[in-house]
Amino acid sequence: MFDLTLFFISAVLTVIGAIMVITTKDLMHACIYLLASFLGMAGLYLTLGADFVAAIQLLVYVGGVVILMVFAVMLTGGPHAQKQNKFGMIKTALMGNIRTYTIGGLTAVVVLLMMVKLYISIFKNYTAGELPNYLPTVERIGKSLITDHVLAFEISSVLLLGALIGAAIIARPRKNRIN
Amino acid sequence: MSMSNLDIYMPILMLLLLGVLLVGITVVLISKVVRPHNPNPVKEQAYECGEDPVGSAWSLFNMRFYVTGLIFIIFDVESALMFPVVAVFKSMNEIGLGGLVLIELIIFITILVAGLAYCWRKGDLDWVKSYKMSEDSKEGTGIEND
Amino acid sequence: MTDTIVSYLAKFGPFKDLLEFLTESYGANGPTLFAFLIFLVGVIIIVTILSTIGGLGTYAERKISADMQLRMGPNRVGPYGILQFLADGVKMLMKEDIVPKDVDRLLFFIAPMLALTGVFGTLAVIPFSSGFTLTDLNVGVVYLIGISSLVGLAIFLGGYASNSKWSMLGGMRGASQIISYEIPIVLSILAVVLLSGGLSFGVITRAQGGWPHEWFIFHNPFTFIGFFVLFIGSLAETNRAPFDLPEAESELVSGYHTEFTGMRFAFFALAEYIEVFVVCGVTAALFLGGYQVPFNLGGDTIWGQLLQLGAFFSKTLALYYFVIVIRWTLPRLRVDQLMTMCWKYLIPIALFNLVGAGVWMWLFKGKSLFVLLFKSGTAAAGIH
Amino acid sequence: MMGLASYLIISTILFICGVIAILARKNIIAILLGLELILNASALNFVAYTRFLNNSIDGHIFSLFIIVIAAAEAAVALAIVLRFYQIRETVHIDDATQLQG
Repeated sequence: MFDLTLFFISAVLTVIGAIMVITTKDLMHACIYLLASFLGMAGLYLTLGADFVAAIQLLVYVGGVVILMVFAVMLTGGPHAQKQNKFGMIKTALMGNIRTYTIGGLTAVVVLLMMVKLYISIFKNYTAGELPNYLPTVERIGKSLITDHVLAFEISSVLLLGALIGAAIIARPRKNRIN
Repeated sequence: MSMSNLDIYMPILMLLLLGVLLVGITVVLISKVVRPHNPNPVKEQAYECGEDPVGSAWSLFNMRFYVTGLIFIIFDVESALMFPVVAVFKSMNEIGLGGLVLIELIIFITILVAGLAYCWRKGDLDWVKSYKMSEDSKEGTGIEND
Repeated sequence: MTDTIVSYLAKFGPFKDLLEFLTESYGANGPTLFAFLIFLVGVIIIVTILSTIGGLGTYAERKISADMQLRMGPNRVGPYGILQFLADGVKMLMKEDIVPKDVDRLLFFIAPMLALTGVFGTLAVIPFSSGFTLTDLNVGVVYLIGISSLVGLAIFLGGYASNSKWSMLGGMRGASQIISYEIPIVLSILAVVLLSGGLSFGVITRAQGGWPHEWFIFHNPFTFIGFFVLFIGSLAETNRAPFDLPEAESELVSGYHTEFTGMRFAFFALAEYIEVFVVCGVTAALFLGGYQVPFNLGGDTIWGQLLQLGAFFSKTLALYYFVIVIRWTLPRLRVDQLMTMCWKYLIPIALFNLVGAGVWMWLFKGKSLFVLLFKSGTAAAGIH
Repeated sequence: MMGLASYLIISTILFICGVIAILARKNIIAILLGLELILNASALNFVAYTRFLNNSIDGHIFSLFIIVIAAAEAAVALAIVLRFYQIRETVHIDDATQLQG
């Protein structure tokens, strides 16, 4: 009974958060709705029995990426950055021009077709077998990270090193530029 | 309540909702009922030690706040990856594989310590930028304060 | 397996009959309803107790700072001024809620909510005693760090939403201080998880014994240093003592919560004082043997649980007292000293501790310093 | 109700929101927000399939690495955006036409 309520609350939080991210004008509000969507995602991971992935989602996304986004919004002229570009063209968030709408429409049609095909196959031949009950996943993740996926584990540290050095060089305050 | 269903997460949801409702109700409802409400323009200006506020607050910001956040997220992600490996270390040690896990952990940490050393050497960590460090400062060291 | 307060209480008489009655009348939903009732009562009790502890924290701080400066603290309201925090609470309730003009109304409302929700979220996992932990999650430690990082975001939003340069600066400094001090905290927690072999608070506390020499603080020299790194980091995480620059009264006009009046400010202050208790509780649980009682008197009986509760609260309140005393002894750090200390001192030390704990664990099969000395001692004594 | 289809529907909605955010928003940082939504949607699918089809742990590990790499990518992308703002004084996507050729 409770898993239904947890699923419902998390799903509503995620979907409403995602929709509000694209409809709100103020950028800072968009970051906060993104935070709500990430919290909902952590709840969805819990209902899927992935307790460690939910905790990591909380740790990395809620504790890191959202704060970085908020800092970046502040660094680029605040949430009310000018709506029009250098050439004085005023563009509200959703208006866009005809080109945007055609692309949006085409994408929507393609995605819808794919979705319909996907769901037909799922509804037709997917019989929910006996679902595995919720087991703690940390030991299994830890063991397989060390034994099967050790290469991915080590390469991700090299990737993080590259990201750190690259971003540090790019984002380093320079003397003769405004910062 | 064994882990067979999701009831163990019930108090978390209750506490989070309680936090939201507590603030929501007290700030919105009780303030309508109990509080005096006589807005006047002077009272509603931002507090600036007496003078009237000048300029909007959203203009000043500094790059080093972002560099701190950047290095934070890389190390946050590193510790997120290390949590499962460290949690399994003791049981692997009992079956004799402790050395293997230790070597993997040390490789992982040294690669990222190299990143930290680079940022340290290039002056990203110090708060008061001394510009002799960054490559494109031609004339002498201009210490740019916070 | 994850045991919670519900599985503990279900072992006792009256609750067992309630459980049977509910399962008969509601069938499959019975245990869930039973768990819901127990959790609801548990949540309400823990929130009220922690709020009063938060309130008493303000009272204790004013009283301790008073007699450290040879003056009388609050002594008007109630015996020895003990009800001062209730008086403050009522005053906050009655004060007008001024919202400055062209302020971001949504974030002005959400910032205190995020701060309080972040702190309340951590209460679910704090190990008060083996039975009374609300829910001993299998990923308790990672969940706690993730949820408590909401407070850093709330501080930034508080500073940003109030549209004044001072609180903006205070909010930015507060957020960057909190996120940069989160790394030494996470690394020293990793060292403890490495020694105890599990991410849940129950496993970590059970890995330590009741006697001080069985605690993780004296387990080996690396965790000894790790304790101080965690303590310093948690001081900075809650904007306390030498690290309280974001709300520095003298410079930033009490930083990010300048424009918050009335109950909004009360929630920020309540969240801060509860978070100091939570952080001291986590430090006690990780390094000082949490609810472990010597002579393993603690057990499943009610008296055992109360003893464990007493042990946990005494260790946590001792740390709480130490945090308050530090506030009135150490001067405030400058911004660059604060950041340099974190990035150039605490993080390298914490990384060194983590690798050191791994090597110690591998070399001595996880045995603590005293076990090694004691065993070699008896072996030597045995030879004579 | 909590079947595989409902999780797929949620991740599709997230994916669509991400695509709309990338296409319709004019601020580069809003585009990065949409990108994070898309990455989240894919991570959700991996965990959903792990639960409903085979119970192997690889689904969790894959979404763990998606989260790790998405965070590193967000850090680098925001550094580039900040440098672009310093040079061009604007974060409006229409001004980033230097490489149009």
